[in-house]
Amino acid sequence: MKALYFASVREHIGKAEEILAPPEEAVTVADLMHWLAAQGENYAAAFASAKTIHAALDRTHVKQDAPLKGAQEIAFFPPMTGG
Amino acid sequence: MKALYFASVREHIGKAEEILAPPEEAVTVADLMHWLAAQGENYAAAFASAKTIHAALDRTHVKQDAPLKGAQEIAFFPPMTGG
Amino acid sequence: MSARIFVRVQKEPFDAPLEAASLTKGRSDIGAVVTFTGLCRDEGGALNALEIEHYPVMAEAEIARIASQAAARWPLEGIIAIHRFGLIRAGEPIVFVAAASQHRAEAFAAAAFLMDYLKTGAPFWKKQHFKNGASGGWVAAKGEDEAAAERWRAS
Amino acid sequence: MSARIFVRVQKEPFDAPLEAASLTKGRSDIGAVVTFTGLCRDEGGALNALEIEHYPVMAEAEIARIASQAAARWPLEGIIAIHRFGLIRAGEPIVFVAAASQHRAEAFAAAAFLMDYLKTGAPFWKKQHFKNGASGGWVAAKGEDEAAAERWRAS
Repeated sequence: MKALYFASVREHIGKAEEILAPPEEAVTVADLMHWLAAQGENYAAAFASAKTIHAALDRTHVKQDAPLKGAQEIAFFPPMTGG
Repeated sequence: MKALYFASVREHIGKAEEILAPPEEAVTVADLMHWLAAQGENYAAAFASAKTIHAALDRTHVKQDAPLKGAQEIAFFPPMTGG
Repeated sequence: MSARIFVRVQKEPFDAPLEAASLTKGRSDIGAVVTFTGLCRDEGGALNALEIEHYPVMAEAEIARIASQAAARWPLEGIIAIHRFGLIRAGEPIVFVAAASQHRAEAFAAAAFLMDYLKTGAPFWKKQHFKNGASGGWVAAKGEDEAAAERWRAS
Repeated sequence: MSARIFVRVQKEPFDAPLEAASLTKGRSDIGAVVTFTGLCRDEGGALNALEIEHYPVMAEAEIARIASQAAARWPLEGIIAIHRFGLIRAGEPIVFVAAASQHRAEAFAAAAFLMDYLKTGAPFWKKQHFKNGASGGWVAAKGEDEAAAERWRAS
């Protein structure tokens, strides 16, 4: 599964994208975030305010309780500030 | 006192402007309209639906009970349809 | 109330884009520009043109008064209001308003306010000319326009 | 839902006027066009530029989704939505939306709706660059933008 990170999440983690191999227990978006946060200080910092982090599965906004299912791409980012 | 007529009021009366010499009893805009309506069939037709006719004194919207005072110009017209 | 206000009543067509650009040219303190352009509709192909009669001098004064009210009500950087008169063919622009401000809510509100009041308070009257040569007579004032203007008094 | 929808996400500046003109060109069935242009403010002279990061593909898709929602909600003839990314200097345009319809209320509502949802739902993030060389960090999302988007759900 490909992960994309944007804005402050990208800066905290120190990369824009990577391929993840999460454990089978990571069923939902929240599970994946929890697992990622344990992958190092940079990840912990990125997901410190986990509730404010938005996620998209295959380029569609999802809530954190959404199942990862067979999604090929997941993105994490702070609240959007376009316009 | 100069009178200006616009749109359907102008068409009914058959002229765009004229100088009026209303009687002294014509104190308000409504008085003047009442007097004008008696000046011929064309005027009667112009002011037949008197309540819907708008008036401006010296280029400012006024209600029909407004006093004519020393106004130099009065205009009569139907509801506006600009924009 | 430092908004720059430009009001014009004219027979000639106008270039809405060029007008809007003049509001922001050389400035970097404006965050939002909302424009409204009103055009002559052909009413399903039946209408050839609108003939717009106006009360000169009062038309300019009334539009300027409405623009000043908008500038007093919202923090605006600039306002443009242009209204044409005379014969206007289907597809041509009739009216243009633009409002510039730091944030978008004010520009949206001011532009809508300007149009609502222009519709009911500025001395213009429209007569329809149909393609079959008939005159459709004077356009009747719409109750919904009065209601639209009224909403600004309530709030 | 016959509105023609044009969505673009681009690095280059755009010509808002030209974009708006494309909505009405050759048509005489449109009575109202409302446009919104969002520009980079210099924040009292302190800001040099905004750097806008975006999620490619999703950004276009999300804006198109929002535009389709507007077209389903109001009888519109056309919608344009353009959003830039990359470095945008103070005074330059960032975003442009336009809505064309037969009557003005729908065009005003649709343009405001598009902006409210673009602000909160399209994957763009702004970083500030100040004139003194400092980075002002990421712009924080505003609660008022969430509230603005929320109002369309209630009605």
